[in-house]
Amino acid sequence: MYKENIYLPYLMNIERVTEEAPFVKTFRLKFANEEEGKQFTYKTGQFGEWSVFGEGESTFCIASAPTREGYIECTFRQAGRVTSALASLGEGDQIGFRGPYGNVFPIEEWYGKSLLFIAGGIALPPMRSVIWNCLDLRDKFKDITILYGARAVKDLVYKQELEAWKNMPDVNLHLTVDPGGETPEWKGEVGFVPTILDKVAPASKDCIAIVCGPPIMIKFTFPVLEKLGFADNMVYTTLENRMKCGIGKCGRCNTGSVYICKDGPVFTREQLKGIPAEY
Amino acid sequence: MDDLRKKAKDLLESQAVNVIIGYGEGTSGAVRAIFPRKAEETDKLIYDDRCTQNLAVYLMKHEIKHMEKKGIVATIPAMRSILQVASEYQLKEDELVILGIGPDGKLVDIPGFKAMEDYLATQDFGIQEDDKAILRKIDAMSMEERWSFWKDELSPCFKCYACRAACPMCYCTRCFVEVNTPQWIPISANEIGNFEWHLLRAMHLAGRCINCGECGRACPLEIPIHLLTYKMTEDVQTDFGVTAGLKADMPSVLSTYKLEDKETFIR
Amino acid sequence: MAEFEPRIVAFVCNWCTYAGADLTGTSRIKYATNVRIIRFPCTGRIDFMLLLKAFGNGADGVMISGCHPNDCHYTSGNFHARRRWMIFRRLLDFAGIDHRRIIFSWVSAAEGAKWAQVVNTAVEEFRQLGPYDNYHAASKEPLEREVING
Amino acid sequence: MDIERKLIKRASLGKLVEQLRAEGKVVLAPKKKKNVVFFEPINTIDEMSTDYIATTQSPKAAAFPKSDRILKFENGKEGIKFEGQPTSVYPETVVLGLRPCDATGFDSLTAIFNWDYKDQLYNDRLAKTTFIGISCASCDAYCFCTSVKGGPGNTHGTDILLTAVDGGDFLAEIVSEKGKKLAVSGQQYFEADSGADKEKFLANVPVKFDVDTLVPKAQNSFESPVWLEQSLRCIGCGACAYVCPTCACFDMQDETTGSKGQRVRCWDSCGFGLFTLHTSGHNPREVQSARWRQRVLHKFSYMPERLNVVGCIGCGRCSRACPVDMNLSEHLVNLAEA
Repeated sequence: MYKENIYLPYLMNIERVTEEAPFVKTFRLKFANEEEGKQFTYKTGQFGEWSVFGEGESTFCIASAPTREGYIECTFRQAGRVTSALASLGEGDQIGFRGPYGNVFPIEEWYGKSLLFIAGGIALPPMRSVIWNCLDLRDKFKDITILYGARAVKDLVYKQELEAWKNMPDVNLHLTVDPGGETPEWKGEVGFVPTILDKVAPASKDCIAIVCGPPIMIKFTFPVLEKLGFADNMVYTTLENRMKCGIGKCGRCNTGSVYICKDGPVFTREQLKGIPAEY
Repeated sequence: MDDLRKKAKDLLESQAVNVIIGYGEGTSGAVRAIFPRKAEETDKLIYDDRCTQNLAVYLMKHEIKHMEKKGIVATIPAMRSILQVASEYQLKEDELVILGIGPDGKLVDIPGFKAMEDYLATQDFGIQEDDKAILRKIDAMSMEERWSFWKDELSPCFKCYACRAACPMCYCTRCFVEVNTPQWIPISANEIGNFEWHLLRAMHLAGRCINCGECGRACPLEIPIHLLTYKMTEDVQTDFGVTAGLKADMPSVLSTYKLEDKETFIR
Repeated sequence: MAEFEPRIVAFVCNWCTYAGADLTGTSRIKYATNVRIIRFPCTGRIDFMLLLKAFGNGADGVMISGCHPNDCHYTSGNFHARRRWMIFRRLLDFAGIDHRRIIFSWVSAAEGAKWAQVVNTAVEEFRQLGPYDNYHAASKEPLEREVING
Repeated sequence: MDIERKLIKRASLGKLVEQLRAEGKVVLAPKKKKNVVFFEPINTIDEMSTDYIATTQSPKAAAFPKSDRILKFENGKEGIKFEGQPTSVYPETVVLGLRPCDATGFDSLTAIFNWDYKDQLYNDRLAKTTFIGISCASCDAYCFCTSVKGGPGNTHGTDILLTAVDGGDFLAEIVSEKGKKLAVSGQQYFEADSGADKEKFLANVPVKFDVDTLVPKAQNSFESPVWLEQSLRCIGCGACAYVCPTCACFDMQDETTGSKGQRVRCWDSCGFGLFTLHTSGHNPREVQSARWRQRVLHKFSYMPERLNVVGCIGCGRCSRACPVDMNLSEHLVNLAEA
């Protein structure tokens, strides 16, 4: 007999709610049961099933860095049934969390190298976990470059953290918004992420690129990286597909024989080239 | 059958259509839908008594919709489905060539929607006698008996949605059971959820169902769900004098009204 | 034994019956307290699904009320609703769902007294019919059976 | 464990059922309603139908019901309380009359439900279930168990396998510890083996394709045009998946009344258009051909590759249930010969 019901979530208390952008919020969460919190560990890149009791579960990444202990965070956009219910909650409310699931960004393998983060829109949250994790281990890496773009200035998430990264002398931050999305005060770039990447042209020598964004952005970013000399095994991304269980049973997230929930969500471009594109 | 094959062949050869939606031999004596796209494949087309599936359902299917010009082997229920769906602005006349099949199994010349309307006007298409008999039997039951009858019939339903998939009129890309903010109908197949699903599906077909019976035939558990919509077509006929699927420009029964609509129950 | 008090949900339109019910109150007309009123913009907006939901959530009776014909705030919402109810009522009957537990009425903003009378009559009728046990039993703990039988 | 052969008379089988019921066990057996055969609880053997090739509905619900509670919750003033479904309430169950292919189907389910994370709901139900199979004396055109390494008299997966022999009595093969336990508790009903030749009483199920050839072909067929060709007539319902003894795809849903509710796992099908739809509107399997491919390849490519088991037992239920004659074995033959 198996003792544990693998679908039972942890009960989490919402400690803080941050409005990041229109319809985008970040929750800081603490375990309602402290003991569970002490035993809980995760690594950057992993995801979970977040639930509002009565509405169901939704899949997204853990947006905080494992180097920051005592809480976890998630950032979500209000879109469907569960995220709309989540958005209606506030500090002191409780939600469910199952996880961590999936594989991780192999940060240890990157020690001694430069890092290039490329993110678009609401895809910064999975990246933010990696970025803070790496920044907390800053002396292990050479140059750190962050290129982040959104449709419009108002859609940029983590505005305070963007400010913080801008002020870090050892971080190169490039922000961009799509043409037409700029405001009169906007001091960053204007243009699509691949265009700006081409313009910034970071050196590919000993550099790991981590890319996350909407499919269209990824599609046009990969060729630019190739042009800049990034080998396929130096380019990482994190995929998402619809999931219910998160643990390889419900049958939704596979792309060919690869299960995004178990084999992913983190893949190198080299790995992606070997699997069908059902994502 | 030779007429049918010849006409289908001509249509494909002259590129008047890109595909023919028709019947062919299936497995173990069954008949299945086939989709000849080359002239030589039209030899596989058949038509006989076993060909009961309402092929109009495929006109709404994504892959086939995008084949643009289509020929369709249309029995009377399929013709009615086509007119009904056309009246809901889901079909264009010039994308379709009808290979009409009359009640005698012979090819009928149906050059367009108008001709189809005229042809249908000459045809007789009531509810089949055996189904009618069950309807009258249910009518004669007491309310409690009807409740038990349907509870018993609907209880095995596991919501495979074959009834919906087989219906030419169920073409919504997002059905009301899939609308989830809020979740109206339970996803799990439970007793009351099954009632809600089947009753509301029937309501969504009010004044639109053309009594082809595909929903009941498709059900792998032999639940006679077609009786619900059959009953309703009778009611629509009684109350509003309207029969679905006879005109390509008929306004929908439930999105129109008449001042003189007569009811007896509003206080 | 105390008399059975039916639980009633009333779906009413904002412009006529809701205002009418308001008038019942301001006119100090007493009427049965079994009704929970839910206000809609128009009877045309009252989806038939809601009736089943009301029964599924424990109602013994449902009332639906809106503007008299030709009085609809949106011109024709009540005419559309009327057609829908004509069909739906017959369908419910065919499915063995007790249509006597759904009472329709036209009550205008001026008919405070009529609202009281309609409700009182409805309560009396529902009381005669008793609790809607078979529908409630079917909606209760829908999974218990599956859990036991495996 | 060595298989022990016994004989059980038809009348004794009825008494065995009565004893099992008296012990408080749920006995699920094929029951016929019109032309449809379900596994349903029976009290006496008279309720059981013997007139079926394969039941319409597979016996998978014994361990994986169409709707199953995961947890219950309550939103209260002091926050949310929830508790997982206690599995101790699951009844001891005997499934009587399943086919040898059906019993094998639990291998596929077990492989999925125990892939790294062990699914308690499924395992606890299965642990409480004993399978008394009945060999197939006949088959129809849809059967292809012998093409996927099964057979009409295979004992694998059953706890006791009955084969109707001369005179209507049953040869009872006691296959597992569970079977032995049941046979011991009902020992008065089991008699000495009459030595009947079992093979003589089994259906002859023709081999349609070689699964060892098929699997590698399936693994290289992702881009093949056959998927569109085969699936044009598929209307995208879930009938095949819902009658399938090995389909395990599920959905998880919350159902609430007032402040109380439950989280439920219910069957789902990869054939449904919205199965993989993202909230953004993007759908990785936009068209039916991609969904049909998923269904076939999941069973014949992905499961063999990842879980070391073919996800099909050749019962033919999907093809019998299909409203548009999507015949699986025919398509597999196509694929194997392609």
